[in-house]
Amino acid sequence: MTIDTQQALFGFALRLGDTSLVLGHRLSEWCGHAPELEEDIALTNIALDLVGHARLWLSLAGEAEGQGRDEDRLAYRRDVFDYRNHLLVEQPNRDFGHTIVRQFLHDAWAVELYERLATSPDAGVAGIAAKALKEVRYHVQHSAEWVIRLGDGTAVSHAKTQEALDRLWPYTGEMFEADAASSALAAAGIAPALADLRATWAARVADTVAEATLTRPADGWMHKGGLRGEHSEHLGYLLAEMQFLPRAYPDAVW
Amino acid sequence: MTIDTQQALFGFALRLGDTSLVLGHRLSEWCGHAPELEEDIALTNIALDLVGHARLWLSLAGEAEGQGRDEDRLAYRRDVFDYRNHLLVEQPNRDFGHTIVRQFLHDAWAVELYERLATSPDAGVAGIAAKALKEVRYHVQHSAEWVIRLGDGTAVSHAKTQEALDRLWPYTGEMFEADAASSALAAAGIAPALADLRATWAARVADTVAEATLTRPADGWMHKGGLRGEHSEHLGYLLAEMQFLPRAYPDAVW
Amino acid sequence: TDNDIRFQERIDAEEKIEPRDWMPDGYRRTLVRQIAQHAHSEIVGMLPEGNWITRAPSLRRKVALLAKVQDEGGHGLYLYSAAETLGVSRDELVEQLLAGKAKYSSIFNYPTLTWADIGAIGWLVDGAAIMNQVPLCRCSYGPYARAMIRVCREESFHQRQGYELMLALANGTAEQKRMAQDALNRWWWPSLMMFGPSDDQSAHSAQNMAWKIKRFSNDELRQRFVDATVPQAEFLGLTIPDPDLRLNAETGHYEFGAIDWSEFNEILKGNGPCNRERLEARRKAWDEGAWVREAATAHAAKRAQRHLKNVG
Amino acid sequence: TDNDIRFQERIDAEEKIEPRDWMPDGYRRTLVRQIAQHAHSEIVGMLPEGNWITRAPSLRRKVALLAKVQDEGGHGLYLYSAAETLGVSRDELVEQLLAGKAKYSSIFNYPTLTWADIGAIGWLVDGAAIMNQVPLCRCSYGPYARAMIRVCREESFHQRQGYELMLALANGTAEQKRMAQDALNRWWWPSLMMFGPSDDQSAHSAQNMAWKIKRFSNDELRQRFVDATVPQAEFLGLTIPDPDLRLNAETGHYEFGAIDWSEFNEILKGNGPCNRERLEARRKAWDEGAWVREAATAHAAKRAQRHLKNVG
Repeated sequence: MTIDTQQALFGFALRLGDTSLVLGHRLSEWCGHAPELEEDIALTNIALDLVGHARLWLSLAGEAEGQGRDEDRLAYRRDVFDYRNHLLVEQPNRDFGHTIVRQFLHDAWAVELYERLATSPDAGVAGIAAKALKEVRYHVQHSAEWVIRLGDGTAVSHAKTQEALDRLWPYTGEMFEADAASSALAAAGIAPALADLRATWAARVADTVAEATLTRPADGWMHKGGLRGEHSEHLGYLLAEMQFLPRAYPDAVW
Repeated sequence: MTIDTQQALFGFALRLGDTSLVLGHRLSEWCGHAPELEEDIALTNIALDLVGHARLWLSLAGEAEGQGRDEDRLAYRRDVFDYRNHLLVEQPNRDFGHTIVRQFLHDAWAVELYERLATSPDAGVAGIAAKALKEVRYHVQHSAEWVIRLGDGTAVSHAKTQEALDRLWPYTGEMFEADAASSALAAAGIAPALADLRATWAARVADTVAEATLTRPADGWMHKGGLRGEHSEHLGYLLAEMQFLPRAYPDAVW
Repeated sequence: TDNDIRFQERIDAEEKIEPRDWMPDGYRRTLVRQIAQHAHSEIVGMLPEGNWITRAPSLRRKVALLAKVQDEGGHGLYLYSAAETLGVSRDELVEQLLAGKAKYSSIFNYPTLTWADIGAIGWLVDGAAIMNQVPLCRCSYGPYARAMIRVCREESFHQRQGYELMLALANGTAEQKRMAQDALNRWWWPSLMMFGPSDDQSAHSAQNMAWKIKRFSNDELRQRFVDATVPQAEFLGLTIPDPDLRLNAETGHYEFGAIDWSEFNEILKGNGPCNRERLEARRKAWDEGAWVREAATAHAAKRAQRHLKNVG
Repeated sequence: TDNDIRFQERIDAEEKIEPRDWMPDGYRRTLVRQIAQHAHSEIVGMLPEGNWITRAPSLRRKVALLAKVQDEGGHGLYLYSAAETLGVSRDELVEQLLAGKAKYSSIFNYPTLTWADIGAIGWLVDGAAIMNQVPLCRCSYGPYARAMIRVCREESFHQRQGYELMLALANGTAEQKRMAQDALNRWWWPSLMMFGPSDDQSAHSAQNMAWKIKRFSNDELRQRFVDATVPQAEFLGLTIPDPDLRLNAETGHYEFGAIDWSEFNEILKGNGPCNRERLEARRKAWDEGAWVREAATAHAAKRAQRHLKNVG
């Protein structure tokens, strides 16, 4: 399937916007409930950044689509099968270890992607990426430090973190999976081929995991589906909660 | 405030319908997750009965109101401040002990109420109550037996059940609280004065609690608000989940 | 041995084998495995459908779904009881399930993503289950055959209900029709896989046929299912996601495309979308319920003690 | 004592007291209690607002609410730090909170039931807090006064944001306006109670005035709040739920009805709608976070050890 650049921009921005939004939502669930006050503030801050990135990507998606859908229309009026986020980010928080590992696996990918997108010839894409890059660099530093602290902390924290890593690893393949949109943008030189991010991502992950005294899981079978709207059972509940007000009061402006 | 009988019927049926629906929803959250298979089936069965009662009451409410709202319109298109259920039944499941104690405190009330409503001169009310009574008699037997089993089981189960009883007790006052609707129906001889149910309710509860070797909490300050739509923070999440589909697809018939 | 010969004669004469009758170890083992797997499937199968009870779009549909999932729990009960007649306890079987040592139907490792999946499960998954199960009503082992009669009666009610749900969606708004088609797209191939590998790949078949535990081959049952289901899809106005599907006018059967068994095999290895969630949910229920079961046991013992004292 | 006299002279001269300065025990105790209570209020206050982050009705509102709740966590941090300058540790204070021995503002024991509550909290609760807190920017104890300057700057931003949110609702659909009025109905009286009992019921007031920990009486501040807020409600087109409310043309102040202190006293006793939930949420976060804090401590120790080894 070939698609034109505007369609590709729409699909790609939706993927990034949805992924940021859903991950931001998951982090925001920690607000008021984190293990210590500094971390409560940090997680809320990262959630804030991610929702901010979602706004930019979804606005860009709406423009590329050209059907008059704005960020809120896209965020609040699509059901699960139209969401294009990676399955990784919709996984539930479980404990702080799962939250941090999920975050690190994502952040390490986001920083690689945004570094490349920041030099995209598409001004819209480059602008968002350059803005987000500064924040994402802080995110990956924060989550990597915690992976190390938890992995190389106590026996309990080591075990919990290894379990989280094993559990979430099969969700990492999707971040490098090409779809029609990302392939078209890669062909047009607007975005990198996602497969090309894998080597540097893997190296960063390997370094951090080693420093954390954890064992990197073997690659193998990977979950798929987010890119074609086939999500886990978790996303429906997340959207029911997130979208309640705009759905219940369709005529309201907030 | 005096209201006419139709208005009173609307308010009273709404209170009973919402209370049944919300409690049925909470029980249904156990489906597939109960401590043993027999109990999984029993809780699901009771949930089914309660949702069934909700359908009858909400249909009656819609007729009494005379504005064309049917059971689904009432169940799915009202936000928290229009829900009239008792706060007791919206309390989260927590553990099986809380679920059973919540159920018993409600069932012991429902059986007293339905026994009286079954002889109401209002044929609609009497018909629903007579049908529900058979089921509610089974419910209270089931929940009372479990209260006894858990209270007079192990030290652990005793402690958990006492804790649940202490925690939920302040939510029992509302079941006997008169509002404009219940007062008007009592004055018209259609329903009992709710305060009159208290003595037999309290006697049944005292018996079961004693047999369960538990301590009946002292009466004291009681939670209020459900009857005027001032709920706990739990109900909003419950409704967001329950109402998702009709809100997201407002034109659909299912 | 003589026993074996007499046993096979009884089977051939369509006599029912009962719990106290002599039976070959292999027969007993096969039945325990199959009945347990079937019971586990009912219990695990409560989860994907239970996932939509709190979100059913009307109270009528909510009540129907509650009743259906309750029935599945009931089927689990009969089937565990049937297995117990073969000398194994329910707790043992449950432990095998929770330890990941026992199988259950792979179909329940797929997620239910929209309301239409509830319809698709009723129509396709229950439909396929019935094709498999109706012949089991004539299974040589009496308790299993009798349990299956009851199960099949309820399942066919569920199947009709699922179809009716799909019909409402297919006749509904464009969004509802899209939901229905999407569900069919996701559940079609997994439903075909429910009949198991092709006959030439399938071990034990011949022996199970001889023992009349199995009466039709996997491929025969699969073909029956396709033949029954394709016209139903047409009536719904939905498209079966198989470009190779066509009616063979000579045979009267629908020919269908090649099944991708690699997905099925991955799920068997534990790599399905929900394998982990399903077992975790069952384990959590079991572990968090331990204090409740212990309380019930302790209370029953106290009560028996008091009773003895009173009558003694 | 001479110390006491010199201390009071410094206070009277509007000098700031700093951590290493001599101070009366009562002054220290009062400040620790007040600052801790204030810090706890910020932390517990994250919960009712945090309750709507996942349900904020637009992404813009979601981001603003996240930022606001994050600010509250930040205020908690400054305030715990200010308390620590008086020789008490944050962990001690947190333990008092979790043990139910320390107070926090009763206002946070009310639930947030609709989105309008987020507006009402910003407008009314933050508005009342600012009335209380602005004078604290001139508190005699330096670290507290400096923390309050920063807190007040952010709070007044929050207050404007809350008012703007209410304005959007008040100018919105009939349902939104109803939501706004409903929130005002529920938050009005509790906001008035935030200023504490009437002056004639209030212990310690005179001493705290003399120490310049407190600069205005509860009733004075409450009156200021009412005077500032009533015209805002009028601008919103909302009705203050007080039939006795009227402008006294002579004094220029709004007179208002009698406050029902029995509700306030019940909440102080632990009988508010959410007392139990709030403390439970904090305890759960603390208990479930224990392994994380232990890991961080253990890791820091290992790191220090390695560092010593490398440089040693």
